[in-house]
Amino acid sequence: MARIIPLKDAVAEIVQDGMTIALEGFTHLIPYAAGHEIMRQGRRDLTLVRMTPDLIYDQMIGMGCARKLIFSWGGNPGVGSLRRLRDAVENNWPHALEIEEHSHAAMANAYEAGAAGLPFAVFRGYRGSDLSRVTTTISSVTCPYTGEVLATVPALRPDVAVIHAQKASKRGDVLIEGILGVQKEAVLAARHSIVTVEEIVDSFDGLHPNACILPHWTVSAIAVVPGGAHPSYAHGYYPRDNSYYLAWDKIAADRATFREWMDRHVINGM
Amino acid sequence: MARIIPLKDAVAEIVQDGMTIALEGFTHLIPYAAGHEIMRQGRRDLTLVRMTPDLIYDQMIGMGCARKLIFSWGGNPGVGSLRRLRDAVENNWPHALEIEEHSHAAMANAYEAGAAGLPFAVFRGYRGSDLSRVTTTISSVTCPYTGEVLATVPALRPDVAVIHAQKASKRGDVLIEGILGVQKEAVLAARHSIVTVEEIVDSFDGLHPNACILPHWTVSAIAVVPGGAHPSYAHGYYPRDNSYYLAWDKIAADRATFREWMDRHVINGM
Amino acid sequence: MADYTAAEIMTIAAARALKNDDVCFVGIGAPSAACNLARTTHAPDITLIYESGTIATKPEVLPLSIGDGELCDTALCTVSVPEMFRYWLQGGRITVGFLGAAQLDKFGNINTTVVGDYHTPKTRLPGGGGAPEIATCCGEIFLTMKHTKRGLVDRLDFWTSLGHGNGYDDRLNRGVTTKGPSLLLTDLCIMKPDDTSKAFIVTSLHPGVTRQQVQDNTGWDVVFAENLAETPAPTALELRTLRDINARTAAAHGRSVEA
Amino acid sequence: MADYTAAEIMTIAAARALKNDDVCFVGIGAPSAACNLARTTHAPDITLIYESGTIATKPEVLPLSIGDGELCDTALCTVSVPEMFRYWLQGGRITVGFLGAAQLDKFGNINTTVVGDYHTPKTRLPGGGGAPEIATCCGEIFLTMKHTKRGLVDRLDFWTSLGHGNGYDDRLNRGVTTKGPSLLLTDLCIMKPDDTSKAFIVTSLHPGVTRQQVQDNTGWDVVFAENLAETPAPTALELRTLRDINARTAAAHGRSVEA
Repeated sequence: MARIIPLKDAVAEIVQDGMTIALEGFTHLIPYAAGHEIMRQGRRDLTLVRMTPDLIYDQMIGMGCARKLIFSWGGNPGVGSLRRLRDAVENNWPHALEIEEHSHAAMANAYEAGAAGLPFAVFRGYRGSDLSRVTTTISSVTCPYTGEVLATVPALRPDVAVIHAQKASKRGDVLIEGILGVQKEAVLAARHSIVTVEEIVDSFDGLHPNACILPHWTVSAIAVVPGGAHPSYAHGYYPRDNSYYLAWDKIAADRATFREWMDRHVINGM
Repeated sequence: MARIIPLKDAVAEIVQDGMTIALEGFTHLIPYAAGHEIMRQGRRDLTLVRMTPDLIYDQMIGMGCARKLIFSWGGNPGVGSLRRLRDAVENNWPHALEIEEHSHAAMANAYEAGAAGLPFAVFRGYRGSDLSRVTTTISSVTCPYTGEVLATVPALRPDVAVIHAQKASKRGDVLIEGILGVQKEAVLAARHSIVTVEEIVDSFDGLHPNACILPHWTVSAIAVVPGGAHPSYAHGYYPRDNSYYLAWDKIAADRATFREWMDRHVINGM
Repeated sequence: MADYTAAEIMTIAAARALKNDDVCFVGIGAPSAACNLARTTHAPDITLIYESGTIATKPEVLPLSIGDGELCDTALCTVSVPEMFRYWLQGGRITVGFLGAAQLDKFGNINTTVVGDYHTPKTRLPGGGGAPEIATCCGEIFLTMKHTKRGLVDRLDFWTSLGHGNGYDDRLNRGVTTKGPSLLLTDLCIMKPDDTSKAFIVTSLHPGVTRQQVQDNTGWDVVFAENLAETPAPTALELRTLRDINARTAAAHGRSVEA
Repeated sequence: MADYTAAEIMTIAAARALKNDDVCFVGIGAPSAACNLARTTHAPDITLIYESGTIATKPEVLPLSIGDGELCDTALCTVSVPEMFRYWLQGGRITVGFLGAAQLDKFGNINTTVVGDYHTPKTRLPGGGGAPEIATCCGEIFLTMKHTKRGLVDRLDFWTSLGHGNGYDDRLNRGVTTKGPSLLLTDLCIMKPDDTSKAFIVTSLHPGVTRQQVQDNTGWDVVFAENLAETPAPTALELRTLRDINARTAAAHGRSVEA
């Protein structure tokens, strides 16, 4: 049953060192506030899972929260690469980072299989790609009817899924609108979930019958954090802060500048 | 590209004898008018595919349109069994009917795999059920990671999918709202599709961003047939005609009564 | 019988077994009546899910089919049928699956497919629908059916969906880790599986029902629990609520409703 | 160069290759500019699909990322990312996949993963994202990239996504039946695969560009088509439309846009 509690308590109760956690949101509704709280609480040794590691994972990797990253594209969209991610992979700074690299199709199908309670996902993938040579979890199955060999990846079943959504009802049902990404699948595939929302509303009566809603009994904790997706955007609330993304490239380019900025804006910022 | 043409022409152009056709709609939006037109045009030797064969398939089977039925539950919901279906299976009237029987989960996954361009579907199914003994297309694959043996069924790829929907835009995009069943998957899995709609509207601007819409380039033909789902219902237009369903049991119970009713109300009715 | 029917006490006994935080996969007929009775009496927060994709639905009228309009109108949301079977059923989110049955054996295996041989059946039944996967993916299974010799048989002609299989650890040995049938409610009595053999034993007789009456209407040799109880008669609230639901339903569907 | 930039003619040449009834999977950067230029000039009915699930979107401003808000606001509908990859990409509904590349070889294989060894890379690139499956599931692939020796290399350090593999029938022999790379547009020229070897040959030089200039900026021995053409210069309409798009985009994103 979804309890509506402060973000600080939700993260403290649910996110522990060494866990596999997924902060999802495909450019839209990226749970920055929750990610910052995880960093403030100094979580370590995490396996971070995310299709498109964005600034939030660049920050968490740079702050030494992550032992491993499972991803399919790691960049600063429209700007360049993720400086802290590159520093970790190329120079093992702040420490070595194990990576498990997939394609978007593989991770989308892996979340879907996780939500569907299956142990693996099947898709027509990786044909002619070296990814299947370097990523050891990629395997295959043969179609019993046509003999076609299709790629498989293990289902993604994170310990914790963290997403941001527009609204929650008083009872704790969660509404996600616009670009949905893999947020529903991540929550359903995970053992626990934290959802930060822009606001609480009385109920979802009168909403479109096929809107994307997570019932309260599929969510562990909800925290009301208006602006919780900034600098990414929340459809119907605020636009993407492109200047933050543009400015990040310089901030993250230098280790000292990065560390100093994070201390001022994130660790002691709140 | 979806052409908006009369139902008669759409059926005449697209539905041929011997084809595998799926008329889907899960109690909601069942394409009765299109089914009746197929009967009026005297199509034969069809393989009918439908999760829940309803009165429409009872009528088509009784009129001798079908050679084979692929289904997962065949009954008159809340009333009883399908008399014509039973007569065909138990007494080969009007002629023998081959059946391929599955569970709902199997067919839902088979349509999904068809829409996803895969040759088979994988799901945790048929455990301890005799269906896997009598339905020869049921097989299995082993998870490369856990060793779990999971059921497979061939993907459903009908020659034609026929559905009813609330609206089409002038350009031929199709909106389905309410209980969605497997209608989107059936259309995407099929080579051709006929969509009957309640009305044409200028555009779908202002609709919920995550409403279920089939773009015009995924639909072969659209026909405007208000009431085209009667006696099933169309969310937002008209309720289910329960009395038709209740009356059907007696009509279909006797071969002569059935044939006479069909001639009067369907074959010569229009 | 007192001032209530056998069908009414079956539905009421079934409703009593449901809890406020259950997430229930609801079949048509008696299961639907029981779940909605529970929702409008002691379990207002119970989540009812119908196969058609309607989640947390609150129908005022019992649906004639799992896809009735009111189910969607009153639902929290309605998802596609593939998603319903992949994320909600197979994803292990359903605590109780409520199934009816045409034929049932003492281990809770169900036949809704054929009477006689599959390929040349004496009677062709509607088929399993969602049952084969409901029976194995839900946390546990409640069964409701009219208590007749024709229904409760010693040997099924066809296993549409799995109960406890051949008993003892057969279900587990087939790799199915969910609980399976844990409760059978008929219009004569309540049965539960024996802890060891997993065969149904009668744990409670409805008021006025005798052991002989149960045995006369059962196709297998009935075992009665040592501490055989009597099912508490329906309370005025339970009866009135059930009859309101049935009255609204009969009016809406233009005929009387059997449960 | 006349009164347009190399990047502009690349984008314009790319836009010209798109048809009115194409269903296009659009990558970020030059692909996005080309597709929206086509949509606002000769192909008003073209369907643009971005990986984030936005179908038939009509952005006024070029998105900084595949999930920008305007893509959803102007789309016919927005589906989940799993559905985008399963039904729309893998379902074979995309006629043209538009990819950029960090490194490309003469067979259209792409590397956007690493420079140097995978496990101890000199430069770690963003990764393939949707490319491995876009490259094999779309009807055909158009490529756009800046024409540099660093980009067009003889041997890739890593095959992120498949073009024509090792040439000739290698793609088909790997079971991939879609056409693969059929067009490479750079800021110097247009290339197409040779019918037999499937290696890129230069079919058209942009105005003012010499053969030597192309060879000097290409990491493999360039082959020029016998009937080597000259890319028609941008028309006033093409140039004005592209510059309007870029101006609106620069204003919206608060900086100048490179294509």
